[in-house]
Amino acid sequence: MPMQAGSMEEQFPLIQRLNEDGELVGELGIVDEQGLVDVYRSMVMLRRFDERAWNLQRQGVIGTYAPFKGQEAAQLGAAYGLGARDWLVPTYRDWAACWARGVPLEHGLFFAKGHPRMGAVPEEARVFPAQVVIAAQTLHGVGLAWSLKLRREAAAALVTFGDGAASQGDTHEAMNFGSVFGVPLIFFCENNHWAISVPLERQMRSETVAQRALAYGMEGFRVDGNDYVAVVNLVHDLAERARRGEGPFLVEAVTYRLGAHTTADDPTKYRASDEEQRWEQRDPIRRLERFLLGRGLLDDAGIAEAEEAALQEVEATLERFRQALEEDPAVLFDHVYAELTPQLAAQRDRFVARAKEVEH
Amino acid sequence: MPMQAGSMEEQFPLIQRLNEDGELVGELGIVDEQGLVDVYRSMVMLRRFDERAWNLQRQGVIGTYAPFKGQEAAQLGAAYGLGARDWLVPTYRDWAACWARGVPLEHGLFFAKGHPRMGAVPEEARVFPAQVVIAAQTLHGVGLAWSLKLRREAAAALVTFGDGAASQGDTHEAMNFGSVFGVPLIFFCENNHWAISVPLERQMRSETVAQRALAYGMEGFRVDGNDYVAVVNLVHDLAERARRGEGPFLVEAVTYRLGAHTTADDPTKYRASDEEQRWEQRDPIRRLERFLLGRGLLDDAGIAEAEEAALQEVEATLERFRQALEEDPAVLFDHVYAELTPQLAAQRDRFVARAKEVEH
Amino acid sequence: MAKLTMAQALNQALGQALEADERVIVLGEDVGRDGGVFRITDGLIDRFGAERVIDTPLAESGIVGTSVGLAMGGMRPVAEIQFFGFIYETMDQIASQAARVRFRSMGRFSAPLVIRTPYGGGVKAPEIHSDSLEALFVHTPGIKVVTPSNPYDAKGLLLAAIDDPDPVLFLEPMRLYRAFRDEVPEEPYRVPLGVANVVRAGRDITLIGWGASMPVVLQAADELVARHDVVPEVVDLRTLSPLDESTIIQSVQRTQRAVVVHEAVRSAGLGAEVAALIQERALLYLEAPVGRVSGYDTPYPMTMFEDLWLPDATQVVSAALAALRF
Amino acid sequence: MAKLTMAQALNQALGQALEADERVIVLGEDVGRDGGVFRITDGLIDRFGAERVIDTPLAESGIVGTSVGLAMGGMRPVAEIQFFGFIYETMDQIASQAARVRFRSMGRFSAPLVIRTPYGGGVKAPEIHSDSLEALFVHTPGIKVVTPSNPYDAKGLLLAAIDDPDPVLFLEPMRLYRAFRDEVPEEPYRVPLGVANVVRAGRDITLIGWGASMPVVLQAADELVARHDVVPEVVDLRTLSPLDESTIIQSVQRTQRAVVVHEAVRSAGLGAEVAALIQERALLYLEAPVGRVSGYDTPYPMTMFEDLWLPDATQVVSAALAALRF
Ligand SMILES: Cc1ncc(C[n+]2csc(CCOP(=O)(O)OP(=O)(O)O)c2C)c(N)n1
Ligand SMILES: Cc1ncc(C[n+]2csc(CCOP(=O)(O)OP(=O)(O)O)c2C)c(N)n1
Ligand SMILES: [Mg+2]
Ligand SMILES: [Mg+2]
Repeated sequence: MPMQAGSMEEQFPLIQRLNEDGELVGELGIVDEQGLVDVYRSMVMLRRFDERAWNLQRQGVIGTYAPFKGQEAAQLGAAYGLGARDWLVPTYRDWAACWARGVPLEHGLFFAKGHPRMGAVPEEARVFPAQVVIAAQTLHGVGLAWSLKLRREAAAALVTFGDGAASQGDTHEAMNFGSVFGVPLIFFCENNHWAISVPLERQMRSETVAQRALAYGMEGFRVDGNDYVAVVNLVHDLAERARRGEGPFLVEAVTYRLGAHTTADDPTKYRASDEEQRWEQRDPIRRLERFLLGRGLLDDAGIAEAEEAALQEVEATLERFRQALEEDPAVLFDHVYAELTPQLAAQRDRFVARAKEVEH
Repeated sequence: MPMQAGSMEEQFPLIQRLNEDGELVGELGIVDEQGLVDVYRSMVMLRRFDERAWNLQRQGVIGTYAPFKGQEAAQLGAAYGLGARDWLVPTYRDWAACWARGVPLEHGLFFAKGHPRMGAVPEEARVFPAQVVIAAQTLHGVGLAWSLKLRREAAAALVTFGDGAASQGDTHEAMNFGSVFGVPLIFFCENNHWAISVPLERQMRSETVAQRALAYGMEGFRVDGNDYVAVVNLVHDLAERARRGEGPFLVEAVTYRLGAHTTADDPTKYRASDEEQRWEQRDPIRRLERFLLGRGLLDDAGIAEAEEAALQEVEATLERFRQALEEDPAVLFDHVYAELTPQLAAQRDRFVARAKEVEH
Repeated sequence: MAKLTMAQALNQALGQALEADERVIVLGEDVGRDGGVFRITDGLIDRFGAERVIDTPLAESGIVGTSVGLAMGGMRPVAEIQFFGFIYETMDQIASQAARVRFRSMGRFSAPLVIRTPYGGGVKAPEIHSDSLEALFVHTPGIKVVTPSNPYDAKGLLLAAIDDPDPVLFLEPMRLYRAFRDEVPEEPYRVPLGVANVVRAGRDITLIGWGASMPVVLQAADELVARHDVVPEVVDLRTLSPLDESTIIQSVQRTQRAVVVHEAVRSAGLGAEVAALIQERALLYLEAPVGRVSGYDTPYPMTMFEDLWLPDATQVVSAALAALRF
Repeated sequence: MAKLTMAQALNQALGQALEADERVIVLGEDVGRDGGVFRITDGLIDRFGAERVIDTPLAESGIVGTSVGLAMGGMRPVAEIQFFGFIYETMDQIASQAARVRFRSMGRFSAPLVIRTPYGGGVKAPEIHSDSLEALFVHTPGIKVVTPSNPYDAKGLLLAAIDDPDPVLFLEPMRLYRAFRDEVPEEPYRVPLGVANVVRAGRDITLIGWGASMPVVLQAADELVARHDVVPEVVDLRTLSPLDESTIIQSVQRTQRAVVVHEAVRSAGLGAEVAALIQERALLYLEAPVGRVSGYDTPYPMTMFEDLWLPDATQVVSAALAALRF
């Protein structure tokens, strides 16, 4: 008898440690209570940044911006679950995860601004530049993890992608290559239930993303993506196992895109507000806040202080962003190849001359 | 707990009705004994054709040819399991299946010859032209089946592809689209264990192809591809269910490429002869022969007669092939677009003039 | 007659095609409830239902590959690729499949599908969203390539493309979707494929453009007339494959000079083909080299600097004057 | 010095690259035990093991996409695409990924990978196995395109490509793999990228070709000398992107005539770029239009008729004579 659809949610139960009411329903594992306060403060800062970026687009300071609101726990859990020498291969909505791995937040603004520095990840950050072609990075993640294995580095990688990205051929090829070559990689799907206007259930007939793992003889996991404690512990375990050669793994972090797809999008056209409200209840920040309040690790003063610190940090980010705006446009020619070709050298000269003309 | 690898062969047990010794281990189902004699005779003819095509390449009469030796039961089972109004979307090794659906066998030679008529499937045959880009046709199968559904035709389609093709992104996208739109299609994988020199276990880490169905909330089946009775009954049932709107389905027909990948290939470089010998024992023709002999439906005279008829049919095919060789080369320009563009009209004239020159 | 933007004209054309022919369906990412990220399919799902206006999973090869099967199965799919830069994901299904079905089957099958996609720069879109890749498809026999530069042509060319028995790649300059309005007749009409448009008759030089570049070319033409006393002939190619060679050649034989303008990268762009053609068929008429005003040989730039990177009217004017003073 | 076929020269180059640099790995379909369908990787798996000479699953985007990640991770992957016609499957990973990594990251990352692939016609291969698609990649900034026409160049260019800090598409004319032998030094050497080869100095006309077309061009050159008293200069481009423009222009400035020869489809082929360049930079020297001898604007034909379809020396001679008599 063939396997019947319908049992997958049981086969891949949702892993949870902190429930919607902020009650601990599992162990804290690798996190300690004080660490959770820091994570809470980071989340608050990231949320404020995200809102601010939205407004900057509205003011015309930056171009299209894709908010990560609602996905902070998934992204920070993924980032902090990794070890110091592990790598992150992000998608375009992962500024929280990138930040946690050492990429300054202004890169999110560079990206939206179309600033040449958008992908100029700091040397010390083990993070790939974000790119927008849906799912292409899943293969880069496999290749990177494979290079770690070939070079006998005791490190793993984690590649993020969306629920929509799971439909792309590249994702399939990545999972197949990854499992055939046994690379130290975590496929981390941020299932936020929407690919622009297309809901999960019209993206795939399967109940879960996690069950895709079965196609590749890979282990798959479904985790509450709004539960930082569950995500960070799961990623931590899997990264360790990946480093031991047991990878790859597929993780489906079940979360929700609380905002619009991007600043160019209007979700009221295609989704019901009661769905949004239901997910507002599951907001990852609120959940952590409740837990911390309940444990006496946070109080009103602490919340206010977190907000205050967040605003300062966001201001500092904006300041760094503004200072980076003085950029020489000729840089467009300098990184096409390692060396300027004769054609590009000549074109660069023409471009510079013209840029000067336009200035005047 | 995530699903552990290792249980898939149990979850997708090999469906068999006629075992390796030609003993009936299930019901005959939709086939009757006399029909099986006809199928046996067809298989013999197809085997002789396949051998003959190989020799024609060796003699320089045709170019690269991909033999289907060993896959006759899978292909005829797939073809005869379909109803009269159903469609076949084949890959490049499916001349047996195509023939059973009304495409004259010389098309296999046209294909190997690079004859413009290779894909000129007869009007009445509901068969797509073979194409060589691995897995591209899986999407055409989905589209075709979708068109049947949209036009409310009570018909289904079956698309064939290899075990290697299962690794392509297109196959994933096809299975996902197919299941999301509920199209009346059978994904029919001829798992012949090799993709040129790459064995199944290096193509994928999963134990079976059938389990890929789990990724799409689709029903999957593993059938003995060298057992005509099992294949034809399974396809018959699934085609009926597909026409009722229960599709799509994934069928893995477990078979073996008894010959080389193509006439350009030398399998002794990469595979062990004892593996080949093991599979020779499972030859689909031999198996059917044993069954028929055991039932008294065939005797030595019947075998000799089948061989005789086969040779005649193959000769007739060759004769039709030879007669088709007089083809006007200018036809290359006539089916680029429905109408000749001005450029192509001018180029056609130049081409014709040159072809005349070369002739002299 | 109503004054419509190109976006509205395209939307109207799609609605009329869906209405006129049951075989027509529209499919792609977000084309349904959302009406497409540029709202070109807005409202169609309400009028024609989710069976004919279809949100697909996120997979371009899937979209075009199933469209090939749909077309071979007798439908007339109009597929949307959300941005031209993502066409790479489905190059095989376009170039080796859709474009070869007729050839491969000696006419037994064909794949009459339309692939619509927004392209071109100037709207500050993210990476890979603004590329002009038309040359790749002009180099691909078996598919036609069409691009309108105004609302009137947009509607007429799209309806002609949907009628066409062969696959058509239909490139929509996204910068022009809402840039201006034209008088657009309400009733369906066709602008024939394969025919360039002499937008302005002239005598001194031929300016050749298409799609997103046309406003730049026209602005340059205005300047040439107003400030330099040069009267250019302006040709909008409209169909890029097959090229309307005779219109190009006849014009240049009269004007004896030409400048071709495109946003795409310079090397091996369509401008090269136009220049090669002209020197091939009208060398003795040429008083100056055919000029090319184009993008540079870099990836489409990060948008902070796209305005500097894109061809503008000043460059076209300079190129024209250079040709005149050669 | 040993006389090697191009296949042997390439095999030697790969072996030497694997030997010299631990970061080099070879991957693709059937490149391991089978040694590749053209045996270019023959024996490498025995010498370097299955960890460095890797049979991949059947998925071109997978091959190139993982190679991008491998290269970004510090390796030097040499990927094989079994036939150039299948490159479409991985266009995104080439054009939008490999070719943009450096640009996207402002030099923080790069993707120094080599994609080797057999191409060109004349060996009676099935559909989609013989296409010449170089123009698509010359139109793609960020990747270099290289094609040898003889065993000596094949080895030297391949080693240079593997050294190169940028992605290189390395096109191997399959008709020439075993067509003839050259003296090929045993020790590793490099033929620099970006430099065309003036194969024969001449005076009357410049014949420009590359890769698979070179034997045709050379045969035509012989005929021109022997039968028509015409002494052509012959240029083998070798690197198609970036083009060695100055070699082309300097030659044509002397000879004042040119014919460019390629197997690819004519419209928007690389021949157009070469012709456009020449008229742009050397119009006043030109005594005749730059001629193009190329494939026709049809899909690569079914092989029964490929010999009629492919450019041959007779056509090149005619084009040269037409230019001389213009
Ligand atoms: C290949 C490709 N196709 C289409 C797009 C346009 N696009 C950008 S985001 C998006 C939806 C992605 O959904 P998902 O993968 O779920 O990620 P999310 O945006 O929800 O984080 C689409 C269709 C793209 N960037 N790349
Ligand atoms: C896209 C693509 N890549 C590579 C090839 C070359 N090729 C032809 S057949 C083949 C192996 C196919 O294996 P499988 O799918 O198992 O089918 P089989 O040949 O065993 O019937 C390969 C790699 C191709 N035709 N198309
Ligand atoms: Mg999503
Ligand atoms: Mg196989």
